[in-house]
Parts: sequence; C-alpha cells; structure tokens
Amino acid sequence: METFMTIVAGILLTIGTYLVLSRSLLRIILGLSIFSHGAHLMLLTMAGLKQGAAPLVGEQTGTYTDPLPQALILTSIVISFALTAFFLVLGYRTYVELGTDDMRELRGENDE
Amino acid sequence: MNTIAMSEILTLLFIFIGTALSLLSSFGFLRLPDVYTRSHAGTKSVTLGLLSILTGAFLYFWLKHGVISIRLVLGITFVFLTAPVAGHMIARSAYRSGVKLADISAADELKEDLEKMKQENKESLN
Amino acid sequence: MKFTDTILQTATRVLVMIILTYSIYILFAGHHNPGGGFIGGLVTSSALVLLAMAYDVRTVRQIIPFDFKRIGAFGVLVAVLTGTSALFFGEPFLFQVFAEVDLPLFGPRELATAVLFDLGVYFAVIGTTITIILSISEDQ
Amino acid sequence: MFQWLLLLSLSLLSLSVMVSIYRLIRGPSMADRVLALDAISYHIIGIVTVLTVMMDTQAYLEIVLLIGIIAFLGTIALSKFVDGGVVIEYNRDE
Amino acid sequence: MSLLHYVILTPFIFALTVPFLRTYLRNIHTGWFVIFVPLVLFIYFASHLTLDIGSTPIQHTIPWIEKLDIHFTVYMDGLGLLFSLIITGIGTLVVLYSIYYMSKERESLHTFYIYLLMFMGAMLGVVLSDNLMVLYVFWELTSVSSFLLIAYWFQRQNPRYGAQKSMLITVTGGFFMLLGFLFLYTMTGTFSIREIIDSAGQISTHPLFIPTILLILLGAFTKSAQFPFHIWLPDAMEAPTPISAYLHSATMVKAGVYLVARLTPLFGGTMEWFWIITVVGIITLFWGSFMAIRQPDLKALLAFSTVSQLGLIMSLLGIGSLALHPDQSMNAMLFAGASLAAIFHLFNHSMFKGCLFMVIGILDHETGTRDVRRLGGLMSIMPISFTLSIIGGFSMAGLPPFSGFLSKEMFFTGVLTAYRTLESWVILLPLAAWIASIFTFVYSMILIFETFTGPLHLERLDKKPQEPPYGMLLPPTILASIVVIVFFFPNLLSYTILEPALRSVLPPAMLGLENGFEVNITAWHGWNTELFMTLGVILFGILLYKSLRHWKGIYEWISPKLSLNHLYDRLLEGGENGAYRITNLHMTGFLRDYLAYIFATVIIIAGGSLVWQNLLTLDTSQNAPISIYEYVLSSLLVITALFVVISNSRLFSIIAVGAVGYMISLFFVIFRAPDLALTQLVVETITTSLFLLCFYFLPKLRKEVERVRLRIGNLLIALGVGGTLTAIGLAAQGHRLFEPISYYFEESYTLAGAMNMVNAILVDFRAFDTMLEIVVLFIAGAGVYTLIKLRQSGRDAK
Amino acid sequence: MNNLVVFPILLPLLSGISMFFFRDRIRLQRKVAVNGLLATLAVSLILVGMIAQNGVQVLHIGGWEAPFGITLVADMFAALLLTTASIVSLACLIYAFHSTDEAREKFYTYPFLMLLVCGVNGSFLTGDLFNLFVFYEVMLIASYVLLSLGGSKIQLRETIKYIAINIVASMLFVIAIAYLYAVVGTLNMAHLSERVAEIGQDGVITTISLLFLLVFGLKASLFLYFWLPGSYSAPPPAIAAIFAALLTKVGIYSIIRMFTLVFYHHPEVTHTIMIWLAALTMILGAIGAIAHWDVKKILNYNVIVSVGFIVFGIGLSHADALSGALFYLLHDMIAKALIFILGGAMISIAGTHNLREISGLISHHPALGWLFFLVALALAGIPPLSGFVGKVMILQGGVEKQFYSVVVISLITSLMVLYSVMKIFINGFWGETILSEEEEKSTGRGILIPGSILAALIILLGIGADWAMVYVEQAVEVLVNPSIYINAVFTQP
Repeated sequence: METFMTIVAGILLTIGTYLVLSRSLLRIILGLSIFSHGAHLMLLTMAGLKQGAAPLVGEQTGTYTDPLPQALILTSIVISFALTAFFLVLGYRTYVELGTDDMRELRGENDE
Repeated sequence: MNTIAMSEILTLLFIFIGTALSLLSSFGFLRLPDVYTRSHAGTKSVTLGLLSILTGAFLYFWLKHGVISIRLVLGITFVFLTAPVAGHMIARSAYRSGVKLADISAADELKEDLEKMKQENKESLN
Repeated sequence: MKFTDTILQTATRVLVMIILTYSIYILFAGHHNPGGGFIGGLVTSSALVLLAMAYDVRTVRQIIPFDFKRIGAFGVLVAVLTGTSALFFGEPFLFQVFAEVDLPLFGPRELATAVLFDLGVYFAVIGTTITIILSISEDQ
Repeated sequence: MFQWLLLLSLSLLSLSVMVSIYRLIRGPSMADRVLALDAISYHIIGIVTVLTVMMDTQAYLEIVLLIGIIAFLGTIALSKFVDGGVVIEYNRDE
Repeated sequence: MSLLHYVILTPFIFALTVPFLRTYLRNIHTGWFVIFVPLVLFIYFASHLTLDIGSTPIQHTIPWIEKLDIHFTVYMDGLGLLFSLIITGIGTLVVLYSIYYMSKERESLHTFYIYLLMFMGAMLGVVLSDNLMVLYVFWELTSVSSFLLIAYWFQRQNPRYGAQKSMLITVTGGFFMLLGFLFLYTMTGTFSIREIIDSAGQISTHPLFIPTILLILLGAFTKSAQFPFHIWLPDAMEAPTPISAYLHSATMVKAGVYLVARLTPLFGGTMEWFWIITVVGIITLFWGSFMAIRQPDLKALLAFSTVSQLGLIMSLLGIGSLALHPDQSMNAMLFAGASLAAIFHLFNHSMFKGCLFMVIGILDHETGTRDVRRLGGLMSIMPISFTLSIIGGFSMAGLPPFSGFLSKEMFFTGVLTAYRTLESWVILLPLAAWIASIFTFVYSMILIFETFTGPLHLERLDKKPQEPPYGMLLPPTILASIVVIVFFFPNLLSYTILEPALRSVLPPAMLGLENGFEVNITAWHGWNTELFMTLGVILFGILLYKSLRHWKGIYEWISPKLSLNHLYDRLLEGGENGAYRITNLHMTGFLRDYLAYIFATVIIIAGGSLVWQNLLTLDTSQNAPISIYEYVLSSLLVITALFVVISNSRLFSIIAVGAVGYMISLFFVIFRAPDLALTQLVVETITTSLFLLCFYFLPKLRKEVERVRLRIGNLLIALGVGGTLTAIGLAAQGHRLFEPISYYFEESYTLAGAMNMVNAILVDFRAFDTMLEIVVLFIAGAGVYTLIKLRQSGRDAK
Repeated sequence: MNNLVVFPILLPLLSGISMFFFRDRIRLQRKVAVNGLLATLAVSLILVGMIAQNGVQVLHIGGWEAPFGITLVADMFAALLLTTASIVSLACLIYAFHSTDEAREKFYTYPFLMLLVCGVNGSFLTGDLFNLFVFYEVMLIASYVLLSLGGSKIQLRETIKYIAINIVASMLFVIAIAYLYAVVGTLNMAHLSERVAEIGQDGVITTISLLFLLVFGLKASLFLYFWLPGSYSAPPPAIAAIFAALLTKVGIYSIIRMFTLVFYHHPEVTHTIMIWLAALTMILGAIGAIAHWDVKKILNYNVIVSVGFIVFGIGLSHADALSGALFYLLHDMIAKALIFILGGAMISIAGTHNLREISGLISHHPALGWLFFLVALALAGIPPLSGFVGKVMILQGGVEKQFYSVVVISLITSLMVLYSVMKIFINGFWGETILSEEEEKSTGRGILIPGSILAALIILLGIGADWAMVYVEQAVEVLVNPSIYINAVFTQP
C-alpha cells in the first residue's frame, strides 16, 4: 500500500509540476494545488498507512495510526489554503489590472 | 440468532438496498437523454439510496453498540432537506442557461415565461 | 433579470441554523472527536456563505455588523493571549491546563484552556474566510 | 462475510462514482457536470458511511454531515455560477 | 598605544576636524592648518635619523583582532623611516604648494584636505605596519583615497573615468595580494612580517610558494604601475597637480616598491622573484620612457616617465635580490649595490619628480594649459620655473651635476652586474636599460626645451603667463636644491638613510655580514662602461631629440586598437555587454523558465545523489494490503488529475481539481485520518468556490499552443521531478530506522485531557504551530483584503 | 525553561496583530511598531547576555518535553541574528515612515512588517523542523502581502512569480520533512541530530539533506535565485530593504543550522555541493550585478553574490570559516539594509532607477552620497569596514581547505561587486548635477537616522571586530559541537 501510494503521490507531483510549468496562470495555481495534494499524500504515506485505528483514544484496537503526520498535514493544508487563496486573488487582480493571465505576457521588460 | 448477527444482517440489507439504488441511478444517469431527466436520477434515487445507507449505519451502531448517533440523524435530516433544493437549483440553472430539452420531451411549460422574462430584460436594458 | 430564490431562501433559514449548531458542536467536540476550532470555523463560515449566496452580501453585513478582519485579529489575539497568560503563572508559553469541572447544567465536563485556544482559532478562521470571500464578492 | 459484503458494497459504490465521473467528463452541459458532482458527493457520503461500518468506528461520522453540507453549498454555488456567473451578489435589489 | 601609533593615526584624527575648520574659519585657507600635520610628523621622523635605526628598529604592538592574529604592530626600521620621511616631507611641501594652487573660494577645500590627510595616514600605515593584514588595510585605504582624489573634480567625465580605472586596477591587485598574504599565513602561521621573514627558509619548498610570489607581486605591480598595469597612472593625472606630485609620483606608487623591498628578505633568494621583478621592471622602464615621448600633455609625459622610473627601481630591486641567492654569495656585494641604487634612486626620483610636477603645475596654473604644442619660449617670462625644470629634468635624464646622475650610474652598474654574473643573453637587460635611458633623455629634453625655449605664442595660451607667487615656488625650489646638494654630498644620505634602509632590504645577517654595509657613493668611478653608456645616452639622446620630427611617425604604427588602454576599455564594455547577454539569457522573466531551472536542479542534485549512491530500492515487505476499491479510487484520482492537464475548460479544470481534493480526503478516511478528511473537505470546498469567484472574469483557457519542444521539455521535467521524489520516497520508506516519536501522543488523554490525539497535538502538544498557522491564515485574509481594496480606494480617491 | 526566549516572536506578533484594531491611527501604529521592535531588540540583547553567561537558553513550549513538543532554542548564533535583525528592521521601519505613502500605511504596512519580523525571528529561534516550516510560511506570506501591497502592475506581476516559486519550495520542504520523518521518525532538531548521528547519516539521509539544501537554497537564493532580482525590484524601498536584509538570511540561517547540527557527517558530499553551488551563485550574481544600469537591479544581484559568499564559508565546514561566515552574515544584514535604504532614497530623489538618468546627487545630498560610498566599500570587503573580517576568515578557510579556485572566484566576484556599486556611486552621485533641489521628486529625508545607525554599526563591526568576535566565537562553538545544543535541549526541564 505504501509503495503504491508513494507512486500515486509521485504521479500527483508529476502532474502538478507539469501544470506549474504551463503558461496560463490558472493552470499554475491549479498545478500548485495538485502539487500540494501530492505533498500531503506523500507525508501521510511516509508515516505508514493503516497501521492501526484512527488516532482517537478509546478506539477498540490497541494500536493507532501515527497522529503526528496528520497534525502536520492539517497545518500544511491550512497553510496551503491560505497561500492558494491569496495567490488566486492576486491572479484575479492581475487579470483585472493587466488584462492577461498568460505568464508569457507577464515577463516584464528587461530595462524596467 | 443473536442481536449482533441480526444487526449485521439488517445493516447489510439497508446498505445493499442503498448501494443498489445508487448504482441503478448512476446507470440512469448514464442512459437518460437530457439533463432534466438525468436530474431525477441524479438527485432522487441517489438521495434515497444514501438515506438507506445512512439508516443502515444508524441501525448498526444502535443495535450493535447501543449508541443513538445524533450525527447520523442530523446527517439524514440534512440530506433529506437539501437534496431537493439542490436538485431544484441545478435544474433551474440548466434551464436558464439554455440547455435544450431532449427531443422526446412532451412539453416545455416554462418556455413562455422565459421568453417574457428575456423580453422584459431587453427593454429594461434599453 | 431577477429571479426570486424563494425555495433556496426558505431552505437556507433552516439549514443555516442546523449548520451553525453543528459547527458549535464540532468546535467543542474537537477535543475528543474529530473536529476542532479550525473545522468549526470553516463550517460556520460556510453557513455565512450560504446566507450570502441565498441573499446577498449586504444582508450578511446587516446580520453580522462586525468588521470580519477584526474578528480574525481578535481570534489570533485570543489564541496568543491564551498562550501568554501561562507566563503570569510562571509556566512556559502556551502551557495548557485541564480539569474535570462539575458544571450545573452539563454535568461533569472537562474544561481545558485548550478549548479557549481553539476558540481563538475558530474566530480567526471565521474572520479570515469571510473577509476573503466578502472582499472578492464586493469587488465584482 | 460481513466485511466481505461491505467490501462488495464499497466496490459497487466506487463503480457508481466512476460512472458519475464519466458523466462529469462527458457533460455535455455544465448543468450535467454539476449534477454529476452532486451525485458523486452523495456516493462519497455512502462510501464513508460504509467505511465507518466496516471499520466499526464512529470517527468518520462527522464527515458524513460535513460532506452533506459541502455538497449542498457546492451545488448551490456551481448552479448559481452556471446560471449567471455571479455566485454572491453584493446587493440583490440593484 | 605607542607614540608611533598616534603618529599614524594623527592624520586621520585631524581629518575629522577639517570640516569644522571649513565652517568656522572660512577666511583662512584650510591648508595653513593642515600643513602642521605633516610638518610635525616630519620633524618627529627626522629626529629618528640620529638614532641607529638600522640596527634597533622601533616596534610596538597593540592587539586589534586577536582571533585572526591581526595586531596593530608598528615597526620602524630604516626602510620605513626613509618612506615616512618622504611621505611627510613631500607631504609638507605639497600642502604648502596646494595653498597657492587650490583656490579657497572656488574649491571645496575641506574634502580635498580630508582625502589628503586620509591618504597620508594610510600611507604611513602601509610603511610602518609589521602586520600584513594591517598593511593591507592601509594599502586599500590608499587606493580609496587616491580614488577620491583623482575624482576630486567629479563633475567632469575624465576624472571619474580615471578614478574608476585606478581603483579597479589597484584594488584588483590588492585583493590578490590579500590572497597572497593568506597563503603566507597558511605557510607560516603568522601575519607578522618579522616572523614571516624569520621563517623564510622553511617556506621556499611549499607548493604555494610560487603562487604566493605571483599574487603578492600582482598587488605590488598594480600599485606601482608596472607594465601592463601602468595604464591607470596616466589617467590618474586628472587629479589636481599637488596630488599628482604627491600620490602619483612620490608616495603611493612607491608602495609597491616598498612591498617588494620589504619582502625581499623573504623571497629574495629565488630565481623566480628575480626574473619576474627584473623583467617586468625593465619592460616597464622601456615602455614608459618610449611612450612618454609621444605625450603632448606634460602631465601625461611625467606620468609615463614615472611609470618608467618605477620600472627602473623595480628592476634594481629584482637584481639586488640576487644577493640573497645561495649560488651568488660571492657576488653578494655587487648585487647589494643594485639594491642600494634602488633605494637611492627611489629617493632621488621623489625629489626631482616632485619638483617637476610642481613646475608643471605652475605652468598649468599660470598659462592655463599643459599642452606642449601650445607652450614655448616661457624662459624669459618664468626664469625661476625654467631653472627648476632644468634641475629636475637633467636629474631625470641622469646628467651631472644632479643626483639622478649618481643613481643612474649605479643602475647601469646593476644591470651590467646581472649580465656579467648570469648567462650571456642577459645582455638584453643592459641593452634595454640603455635604450630606455636614451628615451628618458629625449623626453626630459622635450619637457624642458619645448616649453621654455623656442617661439612664444601668447595667443595660444588662456592666460598671460607670469612667475607665480613665491609660496608656490618655494616647494619645488627646496626639492631642486636637495637634488643638487645630494649630488655633491651623497654621503650625507649614506649613513643616515640609505644604509639603514638597505639593512632592511638585505639583512646583513642573511648575507653573512657582521657589521652591515659600507655605503659610499661617489660621482667619479673612472672611465668605466657605465660612464661610456651615459655618454652614449647623451650623444644618441641629442641626436634623437633633434631628429624627433622625422621618427615620431613610428608611434602612428602602433594602432590604438592594440593599446592596453583600448584593451581595458573593451574589457569593461565587453564585460558589461557580455554580462548583460548572459543575464538576459537565463533571467528571462518567464516564470516557466525559472521553475524549469529549479526543478532541473532538484532532479540533478537529488536524483543524481540517488543514482550515485545507488539508492533506487523497493521494499514492499512492511506494506499494508491494498483493496480493490483503493485501486479504483487511486486510478480515479490520477485520471481526474490528468484531465486537468488535458481540459480546455476553465470551469472543468477547477472542478476536477476540487474532485482531486475530495478524493484525497477520501483517502484520508481510508488511512484513518478523520480530522484530515474533515479539514480537507471543507478547505477544498472553499478553495473551489474561491476559484469560481475569482475566475469568472478570466478568459477561456486557451489550448496551450506551446511549441512541441517546450512541451516535451515540460513533460520531461515533470516526469523527472515526479520520478525523483517518488524514488526518494520509496527509498525512505523502505528505510525506517527509528520508531517515530508518536507513541507519546497516545497518552494524550492523561497528558492533555483529550481523546482526539490529532486535536491534542494541534491545540496542546504543538499548539505553537497552530497559533502560527492561524497567523498565516489571518495574514492571507488581510492580504486579500488589501489586494482588493487598496486599488479600489485609490480609484475612489481619484 | 526560559520564557524570555519566546518574546522576540511574541512582541512583534502582538504588536502587529493589535495594529489591526486601529487601522486609521497611523501615528499610533508607528509608535506601537517602534516600541515593539525596540522591546524586541532589548529582549534580544538580554538574551545575548544570558547566553554568554549561562549557555544555550531553551523553552519547551507548553511544557512538553523535548522531542514531543515544540522547543525554542536560543543559542548565541540565533541571539546574534535576532539582535541584528531587530536593529535592521528598526532602521527599515524608521525609513518606512518617510518613504511609505499614506494609502499603504493605512493598508497595514506596519502590521505586515511586524508579522514578517515575527516570522524571521521565529525561524531563528525554533528548534523544531516543522515549526521552522511554519515560521517560514509566516514570514513568506507576510512578504507576499508586502510585495503586492499597493497593487501596481509591476508589483502584481513580480509577486506572482515570487509566490509560485515559493509555494513550490514550501511544498518541497514539506516533502523533505516527510522523507526525514519516515527515516528518522522525529522532528525536533536536537533529536534529529542525535538519531542521525547514531546511524551515521547514510545515503538516504544524505539525499534527503540535499533536498533540504535545495529548499533552503531557494529561500536563501543559493543558486536558485531566479525569483530574486525581479521581485525585489517591485516593492517600495523600505520593504525592499527589509527583504534584502532578512529574507535570504533566514534561508542561510537554516542551511547553517541544519548542516552543522544534523547533516554534518558527510561534508565531502553535501558541503562540496554547497560550495560549488555557492561558486555558481557568486559568478552568476556578479555577472548580473555588472550587467545592469538599473540601481535596483544592481543592488538585487548584489544580494545574490553575498549569499554565495556566505554559503561558501559554510560549505568549508571549518570552524574559522564558519565564524567568518557568521560574521559576514551579520555584516551583510546591516550593509544590505543600508544600501537598499540608500538606493531607495536615491531613486525617490531622482524619480528614476535608470542609472543613466541619475547624476550628481552628491551636491545636494552629501550625507546620502558618503553613506553610500561607505557601504559600497563595506560590501566589497574593503578594510577596515565590517565586510573585511568575515571575508578574510572565509578566504582563509578556503585556502586552508584548498578550494583555491573558489577563493579566486570569490575575490573576482567581490571585485565585480565593487565595480557595480561604484558604478552607482560614480554615475549617480558624481557628475554634473542635473536636478536642482526644486526639481527633485523627494527630499530624501528620513535616511539620516537609520542610515547613520547602520553606518555606525558597519564601522564598529569592522574596527571593533575583536569585540564582536567574542560572541561569534561562542556561536560557532555551539555550531561545531552539536552536543552542546543537544544537551541544552534535553537537560533543561
């Protein structure tokens, strides 16, 4: 399962990377979103999967899944949410202000 | 037959009814000709299937562990309340965004109203 | 072209109450069940978003006449000050205490300063989310 | 046996999700896709519920209601988006 | 702090008071106050002349940066004293001269004197420091103050150009010299020149020895304007003339000479040292004298002459260093003579060149030009200046009865010695020296006779010329008289200055001498080769001078494109253009390129490390089992994500990404993470709705009409990144070496009163993270608000 | 336990957040900001004193013992950086009072600035890897907002690139943490150090460490500097100054911390790569610096060069070179802040950042000109200013470790740095004065106080290097002996 999920996370990272490299700002933001999903999945996978019950004390089984990576991912999710939100609005403002979402047109002149 | 086995059977029964409904509705979803007909499959039977599954789970926890799960009851209520509203909103948006009815449809009762509305809209713009 | 969303608005009135109750539950249940301030805050925000979608931004502003940025800042302050208060007792920053308290109505409950901290998170999340959504909506 | 049957149910529900995803991709109209999304979310609630029974834990029951709320919100938002593009109006009466 | 420390610091301290002088005593020329600094210091140094400084140097240490073994150690021996005397003596005269030269009304005198004092202190620091690092500190300070002084008239283009050039070249040398010093430190473990010289024997076999020589000489050569680094000196002539007289002929350019002399005991015995210095010196001598002839600007002529004379001194030091060579011990005294000549000529050069510069300054000041083609026949109007220039010029040409004759003769002896003791092809050395001397003669004659004799064209001059005030004539007169006096009584210097200085260059102990040298300079050595060479110089010199018009054309053969100046300009310009091109090549401003570079680096370094360390492993033994629905869900996840790539519909991509998020949350459910699933669900919803809110306005996603090559490139990069990260992941999880620390959190109920471990971690164990996380969220919210509102309010205001 | 350790984080945080409640009272905001930073400075100085006396100060947040909770560790290294960062940000803040327009002030410039400082200080103090990530994000998101604050076209455009690259970097950071957690199973740096030392840093860990190097390198603009020149040109001068002084330095700090505390076992791999990346950074940065005739661009590329130089010092893994790198780090924070403040003042006076259109500023602004000259020399490492000592120590380390080529590269690049900043001085300050005092776009006031404070520090750090060296030595002692750090974390209750 872990191996499999690592590969799945890797595929997500690949897709995210590919999207991030494209020209459209929206695709870039979407790509970053997918990239961070991949990262979170990777973090969860790295800690070991399905090793026990959900980390709630009182669950019947004696062993629990490692709760620490879950807390980390939670933090990371919130942070990437904040980043995505800001980035999105930035993209929106850029479009309103500069009239394009094509990164090629957002290069900026060299002598500015 | 003890209560546990009974609860399991009951649960399975409900869950399988739900699963079957869901699966059926998805095939309906696949097969039906236009968005308005599909919306029936997409909202009504799926909702029923889901409610059945939820009831199954509720019965499972009730009968097996003796726990009356408020969350599940709340969930059932919520799904029950929201599903029709959602279905209504989708169908309405589909109609207003100009999705055509399938050729086999018998009547379009809202057509006149929509035309009138569009007319008014034009006038108010002018 | 105006369409009245009577169905939606009617449903919303009921649903918002359900969602808000649920969010409060999730906020306080977080210590023992999945949930917590963050999710609670987000759920509350979604109730407000539902309100905004069914009605409009102005209505939401009328219902909750606060500056949401300040609510957010207030939440952060609550969280930070919860941590800081430990300093006055000579404990390390963010030292949390919990105790079994016999409350008059609820029976024996566990009270933890962590809940206060979670409350800060809750407000910060509401403030931020609604600020973001309303800012964008108002711009259009 | 119980577990096995639940697994079967899960697989069938996954199949439903797949079918709905076909609709999501095919369209043809935007409303179809919203509809598909709505259906998917209900399927997912079903999956989570079955998983809850399968793992014999109440830990995921919060998710059931939450997906419900979210699915509803999402459907409303998307259908408003499809409808007029504006999801949240500043002032309806204008 | 000893007195000597204060002596070095006095100019700096006094410099701080200069702005106040300028503010409160405007009516008196600032120079009248400043002049006391060099004067008092000169008297102080002169008082040491009576002591036997050669055998008992003064040495004091105060710690500065002890950790780096940098101590502010002052050390005054004969060499230091000689330089100090020149610095303060000529300094006094230059300040006196500047009082008349620099107008107190028009010029910003305070900056001038601040720079001048700063330079003076720095120069004293260079020649009196025992610690290489402290020496370096002062060395760079001289470069800086020279930079400031050259660009004193910074409104004009040429001074700025000259200043930049001099700084670039000298600082380059300085930096590499610093590296040389660090090499020395590595070899000897100390920065103290004394201690390094004491360990001279041990380091000559060190592999860094030759690089050290090269690096240090690079510093010395750039500072002393040796070929091919001499090009900055003519451009430095844009400085006010007192500065040219002081820095660029008498003192600063001699810092390199000082360094070579100072380090001769250390490196002197090696052939590399001898060859590099001698050859570079001779080439500089030759080239400088050759180029001086063509200069129409008198100051440029003097600049090239300075270059050439510095080459002369340098080559003498090179030859003299052979005295320390173990194979040449029987000729040691002969070579020592060359070193003596170097020191003697250094002294003489400071005198006559200072004098000449001041005379040129007078000419410039009185006529408004220094162009030799416009000048002429000034003899009758400015007789005193004429006399002074004859004394200086003849001394420079090496004619009797002036001091230059003596040192020139000794120079010939030196090069002849080198020829006689080494191989026969070394005859090139005396030959080059002799030809260079002829050129020297020629340009000296140009300097004197083209300006003062011949027809006078008053109409070509900006001003009506007249003798300057006596105050202005006094400094060159003093220098000129020293030139004459030294010729007749050279041994006045022998015991007081030259001999102690020579002891520092060639320590008698190293030569196996008990009592040091007998320095005895005489004008008459009989009819020897040197005298015939001098006669030849005069003969051919006069011939060449008279026929100047006929052979001057050869300068035209030298294409300006081949000149070093041109090379320097091209280097700067080309460097700048090339740099611009290189920068533009990779700094395209296109986000895709930047990200591609970053990802490529990740692939190369992290992936490279994986491959190189052979870590591509797969260990599935600890894996949990997989169920069918998990396969289905994963493939759905991947397919949905792939559709984002393919899709052209904005809305559909957004929804698909949302779907990916939901499926991730489903995985969270499967992997027993209810809190995560909850959070992911809500967050995903809100993100998706934000996408919808923001991107309503955006145009339809265009089909990416990228070039195929670019797309393949992107694909490869993406696969590379994904592959690398997956591979590391696989390697890492087949490689669990330790039990995670999480067992602790299973006690969350007893420790934190929480059944939900994840929540306990979030609000208690790692509440700090959560606190900051909401800070992040809050900042993002406020940021969104500012993003949207700030422009709006700006619009409203309009 | 020492609660004082949390104050450098808490004070800017509280003052920053509280300012959201009085948005329109700018004067009050200024007061709060200045007092907050002054208090931070005071706390940092007290910390320096305490550490000098009693060794490393540790705070287990929430009272949770070391590997389980989050630990804040203030060793001398962190405390020195805190002190410098406080001074620098104070100077930039004071300059911001004069150079920021009212609209920006009303839109929370000062709160965001304080939160940025909070993130920076936290990154210096934290002893937990994931917490470091969180602090990074606090710092970064504050920097995003500050960068885009005002919403001019160039700001929007450059912020997009900046954010995109940084999000990628952040996610790589998370992934790297994931790998490390999988292998070693802990997050606390001291614990990491122990565990990694126990198994002697095998190949997998080395690979992960390289990933960390790249992540930190992205933040520090070590070789992966592509985002820097553009984005630092966008914001107002005071903000650019604080960015230049602090942001990249946090990346450098992290490199130093992680590669002296945890990943120090295979310097022949990790540190060699570091050195060559540093060399490339120096070369490319210097090339960029001499290429441009744009004041902002020149200064931005200079930031890159110095990063390369410092990392070179780190990569030598030699105690003396490390002290040099530390010293140079402190110097660079101050000097970069100063030169950016001055450059900003220059641009605001002349109304353009094209160097060909600026000329002769020194006649009306001598103080500005001479401060610029001073800091230009300091940047090139001309003695006896602050850049010299660090430079000599790093070069000496390079010579001893026989990295001659890199030593020569760093010398050549410091020449190019000198050329580039002197180009600004010669062309911008010297030459004909083309603007009369009336024509100037701004008075350039407001640089005097921050400028002279920073300039005084530059001179003091150069001449009084011996005094500063005592503290730097103490800092390096902890860095070369990880056991001091580990013991402090695990023994203090």
